[in-house]
Amino acid sequence: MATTKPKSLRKIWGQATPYLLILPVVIYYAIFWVRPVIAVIIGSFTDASGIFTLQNFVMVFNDESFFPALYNTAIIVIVSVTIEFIGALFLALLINRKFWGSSIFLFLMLIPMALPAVATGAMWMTGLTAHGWINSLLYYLGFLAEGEKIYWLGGLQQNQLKLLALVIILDAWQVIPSMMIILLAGLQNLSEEAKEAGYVFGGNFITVLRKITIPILQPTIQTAVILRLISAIQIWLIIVLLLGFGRLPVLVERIVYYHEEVPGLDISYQMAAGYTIIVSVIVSLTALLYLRVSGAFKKEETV
Amino acid sequence: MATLEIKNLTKKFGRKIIAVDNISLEVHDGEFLVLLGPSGCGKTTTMRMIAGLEEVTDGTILIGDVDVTELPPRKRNVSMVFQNYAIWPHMTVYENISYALKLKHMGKSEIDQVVHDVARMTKISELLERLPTQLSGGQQQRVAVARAIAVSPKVFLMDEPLSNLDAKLRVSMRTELKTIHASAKATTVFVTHDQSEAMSIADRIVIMQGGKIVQIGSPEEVYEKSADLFVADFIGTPPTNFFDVELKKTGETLHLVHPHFDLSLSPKNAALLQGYDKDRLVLGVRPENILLANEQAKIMSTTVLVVEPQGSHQVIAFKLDENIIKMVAPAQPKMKTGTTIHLNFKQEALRFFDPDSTLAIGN
Amino acid sequence: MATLEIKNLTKKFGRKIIAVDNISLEVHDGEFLVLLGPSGCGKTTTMRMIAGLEEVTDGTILIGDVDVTELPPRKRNVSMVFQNYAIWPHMTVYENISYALKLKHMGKSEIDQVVHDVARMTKISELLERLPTQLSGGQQQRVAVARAIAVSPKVFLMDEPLSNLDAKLRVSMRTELKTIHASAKATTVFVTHDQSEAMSIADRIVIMQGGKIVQIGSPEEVYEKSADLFVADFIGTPPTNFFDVELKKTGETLHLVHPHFDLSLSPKNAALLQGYDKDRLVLGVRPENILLANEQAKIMSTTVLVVEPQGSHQVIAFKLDENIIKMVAPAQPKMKTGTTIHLNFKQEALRFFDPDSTLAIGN
Amino acid sequence: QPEVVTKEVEVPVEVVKEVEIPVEVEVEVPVASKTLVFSSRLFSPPQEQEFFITEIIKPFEDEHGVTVNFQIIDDQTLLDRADIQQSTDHVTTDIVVAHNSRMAEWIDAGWVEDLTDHVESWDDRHFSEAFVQNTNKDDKQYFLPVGADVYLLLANNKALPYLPEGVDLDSITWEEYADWAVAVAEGEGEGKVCITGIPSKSWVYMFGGTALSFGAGFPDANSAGAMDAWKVWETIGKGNGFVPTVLNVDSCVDPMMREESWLTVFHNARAGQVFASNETEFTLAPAPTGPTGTGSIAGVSGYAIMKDSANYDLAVSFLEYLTRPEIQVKLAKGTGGFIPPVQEAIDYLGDEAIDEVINKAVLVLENGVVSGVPGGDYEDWGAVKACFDDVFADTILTGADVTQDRLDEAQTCIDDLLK
Amino acid sequence: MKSKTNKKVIKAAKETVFYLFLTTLIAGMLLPVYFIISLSFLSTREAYQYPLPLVPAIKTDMELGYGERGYLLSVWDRIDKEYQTVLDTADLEKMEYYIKSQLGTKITEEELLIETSRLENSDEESIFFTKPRALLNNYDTFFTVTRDAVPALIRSLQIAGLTILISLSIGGLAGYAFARYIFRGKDTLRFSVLFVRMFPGVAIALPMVFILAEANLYDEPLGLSLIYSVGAIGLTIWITASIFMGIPVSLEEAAQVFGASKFQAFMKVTLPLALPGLAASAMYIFLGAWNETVAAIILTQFKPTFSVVVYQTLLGASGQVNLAAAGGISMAIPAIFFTFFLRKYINRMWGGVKV
Ligand SMILES: Nc1ncnc2c1ncn2[C@@H]1O[C@H](COP(=O)(O)OP(=O)(O)OP(=O)(O)O)[C@@H](O)[C@H]1O
Ligand SMILES: Nc1ncnc2c1ncn2[C@@H]1O[C@H](COP(=O)(O)OP(=O)(O)OP(=O)(O)O)[C@@H](O)[C@H]1O
Ligand SMILES: [Mg+2]
Ligand SMILES: [Mg+2]
Repeated sequence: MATTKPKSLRKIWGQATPYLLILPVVIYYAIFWVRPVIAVIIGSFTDASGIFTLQNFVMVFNDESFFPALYNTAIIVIVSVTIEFIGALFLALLINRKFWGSSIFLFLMLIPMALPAVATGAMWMTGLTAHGWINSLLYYLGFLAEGEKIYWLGGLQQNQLKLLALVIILDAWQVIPSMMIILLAGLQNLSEEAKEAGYVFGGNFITVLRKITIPILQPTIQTAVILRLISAIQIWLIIVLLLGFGRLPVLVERIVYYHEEVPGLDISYQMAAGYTIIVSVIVSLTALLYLRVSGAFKKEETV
Repeated sequence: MATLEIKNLTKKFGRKIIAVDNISLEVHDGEFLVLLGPSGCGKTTTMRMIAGLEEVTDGTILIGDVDVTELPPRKRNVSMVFQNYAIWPHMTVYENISYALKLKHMGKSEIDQVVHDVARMTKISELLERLPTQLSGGQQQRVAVARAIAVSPKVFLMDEPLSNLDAKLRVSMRTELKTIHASAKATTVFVTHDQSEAMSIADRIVIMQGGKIVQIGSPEEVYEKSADLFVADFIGTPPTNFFDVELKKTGETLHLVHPHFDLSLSPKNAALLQGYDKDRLVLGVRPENILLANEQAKIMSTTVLVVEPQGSHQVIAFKLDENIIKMVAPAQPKMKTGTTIHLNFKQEALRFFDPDSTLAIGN
Repeated sequence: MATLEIKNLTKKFGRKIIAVDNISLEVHDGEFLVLLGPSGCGKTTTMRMIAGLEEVTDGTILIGDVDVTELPPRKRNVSMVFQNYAIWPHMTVYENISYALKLKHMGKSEIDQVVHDVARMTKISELLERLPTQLSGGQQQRVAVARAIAVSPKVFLMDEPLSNLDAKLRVSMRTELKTIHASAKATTVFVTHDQSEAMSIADRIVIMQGGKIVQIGSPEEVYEKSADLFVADFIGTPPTNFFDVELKKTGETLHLVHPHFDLSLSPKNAALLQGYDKDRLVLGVRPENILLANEQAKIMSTTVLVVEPQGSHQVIAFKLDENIIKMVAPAQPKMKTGTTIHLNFKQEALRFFDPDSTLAIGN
Repeated sequence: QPEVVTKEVEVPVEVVKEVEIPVEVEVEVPVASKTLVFSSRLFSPPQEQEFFITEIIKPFEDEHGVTVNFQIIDDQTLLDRADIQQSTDHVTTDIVVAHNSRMAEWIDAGWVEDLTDHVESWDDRHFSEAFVQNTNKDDKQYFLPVGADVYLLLANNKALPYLPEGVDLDSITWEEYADWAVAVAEGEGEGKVCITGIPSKSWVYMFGGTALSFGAGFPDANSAGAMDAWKVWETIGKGNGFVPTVLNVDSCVDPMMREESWLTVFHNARAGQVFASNETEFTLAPAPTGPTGTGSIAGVSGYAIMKDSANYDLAVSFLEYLTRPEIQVKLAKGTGGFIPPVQEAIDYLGDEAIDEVINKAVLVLENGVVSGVPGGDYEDWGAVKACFDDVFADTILTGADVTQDRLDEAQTCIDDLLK
Repeated sequence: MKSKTNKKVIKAAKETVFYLFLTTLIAGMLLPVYFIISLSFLSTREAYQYPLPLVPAIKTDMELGYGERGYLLSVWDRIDKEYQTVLDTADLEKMEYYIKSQLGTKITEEELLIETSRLENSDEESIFFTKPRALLNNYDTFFTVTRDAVPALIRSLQIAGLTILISLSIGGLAGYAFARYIFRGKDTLRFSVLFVRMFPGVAIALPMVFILAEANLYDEPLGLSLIYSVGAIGLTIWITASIFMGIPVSLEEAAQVFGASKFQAFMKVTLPLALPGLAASAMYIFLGAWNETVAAIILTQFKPTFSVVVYQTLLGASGQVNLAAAGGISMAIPAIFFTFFLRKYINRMWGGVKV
């Protein structure tokens, strides 16, 4: 059939449909997002007088906070995503057992997610200070003797690891629920029989979890982790809320620092732009790397 | 291999739902037992209790004389083919089969040996490196079977392993399963709601209804000597035709009187009904026992409603009042809708049921 | 009601996959046509093109002489029963049935009338207020059918509507569908991969393979005069048994020689092979055409491998070298594994195929 | 429909343009619905907000038949908001209250009106010199000072027993304060001095006050006087005098109230707030003195009218109202104890506890060495603060010596930021 | 049947342990929340005590005696178990204010007058009296100070609603495309959508706000929803895509065959079925919009959101953590309500997740 019929209108419409459906998003981003982003990108490659330069990045790399910020960010990302994943998976597995009251349990577990920053801020500030409720509670429970205190936010000694641990825990507390939701949905789609087969063929709880549940849940886990990864790299608010600027530098905190703390310097805008670009590049690379390592692309190809 | 014994097994879900109601049962060593019954009758629940996937409300399960009632699945030495196979989608066929063996700390080379053996037996040797998504339904099914036989279990459980297959594949898989069983001689419990499947592969059939066992027997027994109306209706396609008839005695002969026919019973049949004192009963006649007759031998005449040619035979449906009656006739001569036919019953194969208790009379 | 005509229909997915390959077909007014073929042969794709759910790569579709190839589904005046029913789960049965009618701006009372009519026809009158989740599989299926007939379409499409039902229900639904068709006389295209289903309900069967039509004919035609090896194998359970034989002439008689038998052909059969000049052919014998014979009439002897009692008959399998051959025998006498049996073929029913082209010889 | 009305009033140009509905505008705009938007960084504590609204704004509203929309916003956001409003010509804010360290940004951007003429026409009030210099530029008055703050010493009475022999709290020197702090630390086993430190970047002011007491300028890091000031804090640091949570203290109010810390030198309004929470538990005194007197950084905020404000005249009369001496006093007393920056206001002070706070502050103001915040001279005042914070963090906090080299380095850091 | 009862006992024990474990877990997770709630009911004085009281007091025991400046007011301290002097004043108005603001207890000047005269008339050095605590005092203060709290709350709901609408409609369309169509560049596009989230939002918050102001959306609820939607759309696309993947295409096709246009089929069939999942994803969007302050504070003047008025009230609330707590809780309650009502749809949100 060599006769090439003219493509019917219906056919053309049919092929254009997905693009038309995506068009609003593209337009929306074009209006609200692309312009400022381009401005930042341009800003990162020009000096104050608008001439092309790579100096901004050199400045960022020479910034004494850059490498600490990078390391801290890396630690936060690796540890917090791991902890949050384990915590979320644990809770999801628990709720998935569908015990009596599981729906209300689920709701209670979601509460941290719903709290506004005002509430969490007040909560941790009043909790973590030397005369705060955490120490009070420990005192009532007998873990602290009278006059004894724990300086949660690190007393005079600047112990970065301790602060990192604290930030990670507090962040996990608030973030685990949203990760749990994704994993829970995945678990509920998982065939019960696959697990049961695991038990019948000799598995105990742990082997079935490791060899069957988690591998099958892989796509869901990927979604959960990738979303979390992206936001973990961008943690800053809780840090600034608890510790102020500069005490525990992380990448995005640096951007905010140049935007809000020292906006007047010649180099402020360039530094912020430089950091911004670096962060985006790091996030994208990490995300891509994760997707590649976890095999998401491979699957896409075979399906 | 071992025997499997179930004693007074009961399973309740919550307070009200009694899924399995006090059943007892013995499966002999190497036997192929089929649990058959309509949807929801408790087959899967029974099987899951045997596997240890469902807690027992009451009763005992013995495998090879060991009480396993309280043991977790992995300690029962059973294996199972799940209804939808439950092949692990993230593992290759090889990994699927070897999972259980690894958990038994079997050596690498030994595992390899076993996997290849069962793969050969189930004809999936060339598929070992594939992922389940790359397999057709029938192939998946064979993987599930391979995985189950690889562990050489004491008891082999299969929960409707064929129900997802298309008609043709189902029939051929049936034969294959039977062949595998014949060579492995594993004590097997096979669940199905397809009576023709049950008939064709069972050593013995257990028919369940509403959580209870209605009849246990060989395929021929349950087909020819169905214990009650339910079994008679459930077993056989098309099912048994039932006629409400009146029992009349004219001299020495017993008559079954129906608006459309009046059948005088053979002495053998009449003997069966001795001792039955009600004046109504239900007559059961299997489709192949309704015979095309000539004018003289007929007990009734009717017109053909629908004909379903089946190649080797044809199913003829006709109506008596509101009831559709089906009979099986040889493929030739071909029948047409509207044709008048004359019929008779095969006396040796008639079955009688008590309309109140629904039980067969004179068994 | 209307005729449906398909001319040179082709469907490609991407560049490589040709799902439907240049098929042409005419469905008469009021006819019940079945599309039959193995999984993946293009049945669903064909049906979806008729419904307008899939774009046509090439070819034309006419419904009642109107070219609908480019029309959207809603303008084609067809209705469809989907494989998984596709009943809208958020609407009651009543709403499901009436939705299409509302879209046609039918009046309230008229809609009510129609819904109750079709509900009566499909025996779901008491279910009208239920939601689909509260229905059993069989009931859902009837809702899907009711919804499809309510719109009085010109063409009625059914894509494996019975494949999700259990064996027993499937058989009874078959009869019901056929009855509904008989009374509604809608032009119907019915897709299935279950050959026995096809046989029992079709006016004509279209057998597809690999996107092409292999044979079109009445159930008896495709069963008895299968056009090629594929059809002969696909139609009938158990399928046709095939024997590679050598064609020899001894005097006037033609012989078919096989390692296990030597069959001299009847003149009628010999006549069929006139003009066939190769010396090998494939002999096809349906299971019911392998006959138990006495010592004298036998052409070969063998021992029984497996017996599958089927109530009304029994299927006997035996082995010739590596091939399993199945035959259907009357239920009595019962056969046992290992028994020696003597066999003969029914001459009138033999089929011959060209091993190279796979086509039937002498048709 | 007050919403419709307000809009049209504020953007009079639009009203003119919309010829179709001029009548409606005329008819539907009752004078009462004029709204003056007053955005302030000052008076943020809730009880002060409450006071400002009910006691200060209310009478004005009643008198003029207008509405004053009072909003609390921090300096940076206020600037961001002004930026938006100015650059998109949607000026809806009428009056802003900014901190003096940020005033230069407002003036330089040209976002506030020159109010010199009005100020000169009001002859019943004179702004204290110490504040005028900060709110001025090129001899033009853009900001009218309000809510001035100087340092007071606030002590929890539990610290009093440690006060070195013979020290008079009302004339305590910085050295004595340092010794006191160390004594408390030794006695209690942990430091009790609170300073507003790293998180809010206020160390520069604390240190600035000390340095002024020793004759240094502000912001000096390495002059001789400054060195002396560093030594005071070095003593406290080495004696572990700081409360261990010092790095997290955003405002000393909370730790003082929680009794985590016992001693602090603190801006008077906040000191007053803590004092008021339990007058019997706290003692207030003027800030410690040095050779040149009691040094103090005068924190002050200022009212200004946004450029292109639609309610300019109303805004002017509101500012006139707010700067009246009696209102300034009422305001100062009702809001924790700021110093009224109008000289005439001092006369209106009484002799209640709150007056005592203000009086002590005024004492500091009058007798002390006071400096404003020369934020406008530097590229970024935040960066200047950071220069000081860094020294604090790596010497005093770690217990290390403050060396001249380190200070010279800091001074370079500061000077580099000079415009 | 000894073993049977045994089994029951074991089962009951197992369940008890399980629920004990759950309770511990919930207690652990929600302990901070408990404290912030408890804090919001404490009086200022109690809120700054150490150790912090575990539950709010329900009454205030006070002692009135003579002091240097006038009357000496002391309060019973639950921790130290003694009366502690807090105020020395002759000014009853001041005392009344003190008791309200610091002790979270309401007493009128008249009542104080009665107590003082009781003191004057007795020969004791001091007298004692007890008043119930005004437990909601902080909330009371909060809503008094927070101007236009109710209109702001309504506006916030409106903005959150608009944001949900915009994100779900725009994002939902794209999600639908990703779920239902195969087209060139699909994976790249899907990843790009995520890239929007990868670019630090803080860096472009202000420029985005400028764009809106230029578009005449300054001080308009719609403007804010448009800004919030930028962040929300990316995630919405992913969520809705997985929701739509979970709804069989054949349902839509059935509608088409039975006479509906593609659009009708979507509206009548797919949308109602997706609704629970969409509602759950609306929760994420709601939380984001509800809690956002940074853009809102710059972009509003006459029409602030609830988060803005809360921010304005609490900006200077040092020394009043209990008030801040009350503010935080007030803000959290609508969000928690929203979560509560949508909890059972939550597992419908990530239908067929696939990266
Ligand atoms: N987890 C459960 N909770 C409550 N009831 C259940 C549960 N599992 C099964 N049942 C009920 O127990 C009865 C028996 O179910 P079972 O699954 O054993 O039936 P079945 O014979 O396997 O049916 P099918 O042929 O449909 O698979 C049914 O009425 C079913 O509804
Ligand atoms: N959307 C599609 N994209 C690509 N290939 C497709 C698509 N739909 C069907 N095919 C391919 O087209 C061929 C015919 O498919 P179709 O669904 O028509 O088969 P079928 O005869 O209905 O099979 P079954 O009995 O399994 O339903 C198959 O090879 C299938 O893989
Ligand atoms: Mg079952
Ligand atoms: Mg199909």
